[in-house]
Amino acid sequence: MNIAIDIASWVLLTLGGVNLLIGGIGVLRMPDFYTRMHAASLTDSMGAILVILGIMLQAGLSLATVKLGAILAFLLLTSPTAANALAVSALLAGMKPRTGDAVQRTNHEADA
Amino acid sequence: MDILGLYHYWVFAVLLMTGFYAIVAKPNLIKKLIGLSLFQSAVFLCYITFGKLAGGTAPIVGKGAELFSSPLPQVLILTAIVVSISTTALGLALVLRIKEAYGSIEEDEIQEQDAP
Amino acid sequence: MLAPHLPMLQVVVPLLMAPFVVLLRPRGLAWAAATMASLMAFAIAIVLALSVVGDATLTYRVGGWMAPYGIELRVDAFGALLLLVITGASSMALLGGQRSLERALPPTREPYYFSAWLLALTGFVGIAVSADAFNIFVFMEVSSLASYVLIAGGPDRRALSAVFKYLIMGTVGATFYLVGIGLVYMMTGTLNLADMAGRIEAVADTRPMIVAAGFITVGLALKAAIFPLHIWLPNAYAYAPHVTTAFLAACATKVALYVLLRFDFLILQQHLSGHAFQFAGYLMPLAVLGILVGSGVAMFERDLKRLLAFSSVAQIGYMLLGASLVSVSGLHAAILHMFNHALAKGGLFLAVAAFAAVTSGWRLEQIGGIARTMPWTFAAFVVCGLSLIGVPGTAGFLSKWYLVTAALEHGALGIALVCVILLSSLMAVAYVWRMVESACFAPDFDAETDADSTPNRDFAAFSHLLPTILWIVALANLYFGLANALPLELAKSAARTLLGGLP
Amino acid sequence: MSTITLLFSIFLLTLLMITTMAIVRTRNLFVAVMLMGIASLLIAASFFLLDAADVALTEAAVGAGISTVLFLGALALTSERERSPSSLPLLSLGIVAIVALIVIYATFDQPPLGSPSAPVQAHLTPWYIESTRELIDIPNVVTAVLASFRGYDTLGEVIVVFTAGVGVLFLLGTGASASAAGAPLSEDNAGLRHYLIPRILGRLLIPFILLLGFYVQFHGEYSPGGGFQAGAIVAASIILYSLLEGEQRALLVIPQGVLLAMMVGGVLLYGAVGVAGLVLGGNFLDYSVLDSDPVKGQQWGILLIEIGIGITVAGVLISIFHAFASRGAA
Repeated sequence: MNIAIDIASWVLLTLGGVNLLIGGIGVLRMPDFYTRMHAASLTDSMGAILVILGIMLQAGLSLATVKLGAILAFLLLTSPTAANALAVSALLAGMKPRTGDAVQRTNHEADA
Repeated sequence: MDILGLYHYWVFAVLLMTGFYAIVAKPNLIKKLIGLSLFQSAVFLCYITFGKLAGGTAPIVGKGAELFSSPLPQVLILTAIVVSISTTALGLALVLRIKEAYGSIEEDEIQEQDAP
Repeated sequence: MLAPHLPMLQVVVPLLMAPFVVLLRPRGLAWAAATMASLMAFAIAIVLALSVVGDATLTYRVGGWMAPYGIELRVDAFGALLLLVITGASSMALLGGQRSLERALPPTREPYYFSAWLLALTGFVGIAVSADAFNIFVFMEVSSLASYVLIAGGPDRRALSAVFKYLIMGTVGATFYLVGIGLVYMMTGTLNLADMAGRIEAVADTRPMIVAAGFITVGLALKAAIFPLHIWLPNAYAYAPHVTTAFLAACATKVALYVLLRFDFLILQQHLSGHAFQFAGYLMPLAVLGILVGSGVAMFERDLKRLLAFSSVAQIGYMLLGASLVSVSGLHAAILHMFNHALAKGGLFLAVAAFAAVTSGWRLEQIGGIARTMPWTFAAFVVCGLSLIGVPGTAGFLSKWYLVTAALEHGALGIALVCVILLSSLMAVAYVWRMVESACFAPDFDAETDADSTPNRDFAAFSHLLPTILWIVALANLYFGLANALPLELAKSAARTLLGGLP
Repeated sequence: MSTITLLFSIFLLTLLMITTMAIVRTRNLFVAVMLMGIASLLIAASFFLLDAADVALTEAAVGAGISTVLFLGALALTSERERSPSSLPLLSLGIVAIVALIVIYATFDQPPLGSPSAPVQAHLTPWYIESTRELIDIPNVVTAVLASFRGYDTLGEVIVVFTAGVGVLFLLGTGASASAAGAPLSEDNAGLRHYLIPRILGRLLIPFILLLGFYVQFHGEYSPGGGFQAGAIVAASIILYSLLEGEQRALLVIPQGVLLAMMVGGVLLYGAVGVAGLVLGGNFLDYSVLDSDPVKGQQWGILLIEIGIGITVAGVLISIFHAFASRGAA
């Protein structure tokens, strides 16, 4: 039983780690603000959720698990909201999503 | 292991001087305050590091642990953090007043305006 | 019943009055409350000074905890002398400065200003009575933050940029000090000064200790405005409200110097080999340069307050010079000079506050003819000026005399130092004369012809309290020049304590 | 500290160094402030690894929270970009490098990380831990040292916070006049009106943040936390409220007068506990005379002064925020 839980938890942790890594690479490599936000959301959602679930399995039935649950709930509420606020303010500030041939240009801006 | 044990202090030295560099070399007043906060954070790191005891835990008695890291440096740093944020707040308030009075927050431009 | 609690009450009285003062809205009430608290603190300081005469030391355990574990307060002769200076300066400046401040501050800000005043007072006395290295840091920050507020109350926008510079340098100084005591704490495991002095021997010549000594000295030198690190001082003093300047000039840098001397002599000096030499070797040239540069700049300065501020840099040089001789007589002179200089400089700045009530500014040509307008105030100004020069019969003479005597114990070097002191005294004669000259003989300053000043003959702003206080200070300058048993005794005992280790 | 933790801590510190370099190098102050938040979190994480849970909590609340808000408030009123300097300050670089080398040189005689024979561990620490068990009987030794053994330092700390509050109000005014309490709420100043989702969610979260604040306040004797952290958290929730609903509404909820009373009241509560010790025959800040049982007395004293700290800190931080925000509105 213990081994099963251990395996499950490590699978979750590893998957979460992979998601975090992909999200990190995405933030660096994506061409413009909105696509980068998309990549960043991966770390928030899949990355963090899987890691916390993995730790919850490790912690077993204890106060720590309850706290982790609270953190999870908090994260699920705040990170989409923060992303929304960020995107709305970007849009209000006049930042347009790049489409088509504009990608080439933004690459230069990203390097600068 | 010994070298690894000193790494924290080296980071302290580097942070301390990075902050100090921002204070002395940057003409922007807000940047100076940012440097000041980094400078003070470095000291916090130094104190907390030498309070750490190998194999110890956070000094909260009654969980069955017997070895505790020293509480005193932590108490000192709690106070120092508060002092640091207070200084920052006062400094920023000053920056706002300076901006209103001079229209600039760059040290050299302010000095030019002050020169008779 | 209260007697054993006096060292604590010294801090608690202004500390608890400060929050009250913020709430006092009607005009003048905040001033009255602050003055009352300050006078109470002054009274406590006098009682404390009388009770430590003759090498006595009062200690107090805050919270009832024993010394290295809890925080200990300790009042010895040195501390008591400093307490007299701090509380006396605060009381005199507040008593004399009511009208001047009322003019400088809008009514809504008044309560905050006086609260900050009491907080600065709390910080200064907190440092003076504390026997715990970290506690000194905390109160140093209280006093610094409050001083920034007091200076920023100045009418000129240059006050703001001066305060910002002070804030940066002051915080860097305090943080250097924090790094220094951190390293000492790391090596000794204690923060209590007496305990530190006892445990430092075992680790005396390790590298962290030497670096710690460096950090502590540089940090406190920044706060004390010792020569190359003095650049924050002239503008901060010049653009602060006059009464603030009178208060801070009398005690702010001296408190930092007090901590520096206590640290260097009680803890580092006797236990680090060669430290006595390092202390003298590094600080004596700085002291000499500070004396000469400060006096030299003052001779050519045209702004009255900046002139006096540069003269302060020189006077701090004197105190440091006395200390860097590392002898009982040298320290005695240095400590006595702290007291006497506070009397002279405080009086001079108060006089500037009085002048400013009727003149349009305080550049030298703007005070032209002031001797005819306000002869009594001017006479008091001259007395304090003479004391600053060190004319026999004034308080300033005595400390310079002791300084010269102490220097002469050092042979050829001593003679060179005496030459420096004499030269700088001549410079002081020159700059004091320039002030007197423009006040007596220059034509009345005509504000209308001056573009950047507004005519201002506002006699209503000039209360009778200020000249009275001014004369009390001036007479004190004379009195302590003739019969100065108390400060002399305290300074002597302080010097003995500093060189003899803790009793 | 196991080797893994040590390596992880070294990794965090390396990241921290890179972040600080970036902070100093960047010309965009907004970026610098954001990076400051990251640096604070990295430091907080390092503190946690070094067993300093209380300090980590404070650093996170102050460094990443309050200080970021203050810096952003100041940036909104000044400018976001730093002008490029005329020349590379080689002299400063030289001095800085030399001092850094001196400090590093000093480390070679220092007791390495975690050494049990280091004076810090050997001299005072055992006494504090023993006495906390015997004389105060609360689990969190940090709280015991902070509030009782070195309660005078903490009083000084509260005074520093109070001084900062007084100073900011002196410099910037209370802000009450600028936003004219009682005037009809204008649409312009109504907070995040374009942002429906954050606004609704923020309202939802505020009670929980307050709850967390009270938990940290009253559980500080048992777990990391205490008055300062609680004050900062409570202040954060009120600041969040005023970001969502606008300055004026926040000032209607907690008016300027109440904030001032909080600033003053907390300090006076702390001072009163100290004076009570003096009146009841002990020394200043001696809590053991507060109750017939000295241990109980200590616990009462710690509880009361922690409340005092919390009230003052919350009052000061909210006042400072309003002072900054009202400058922007004026």
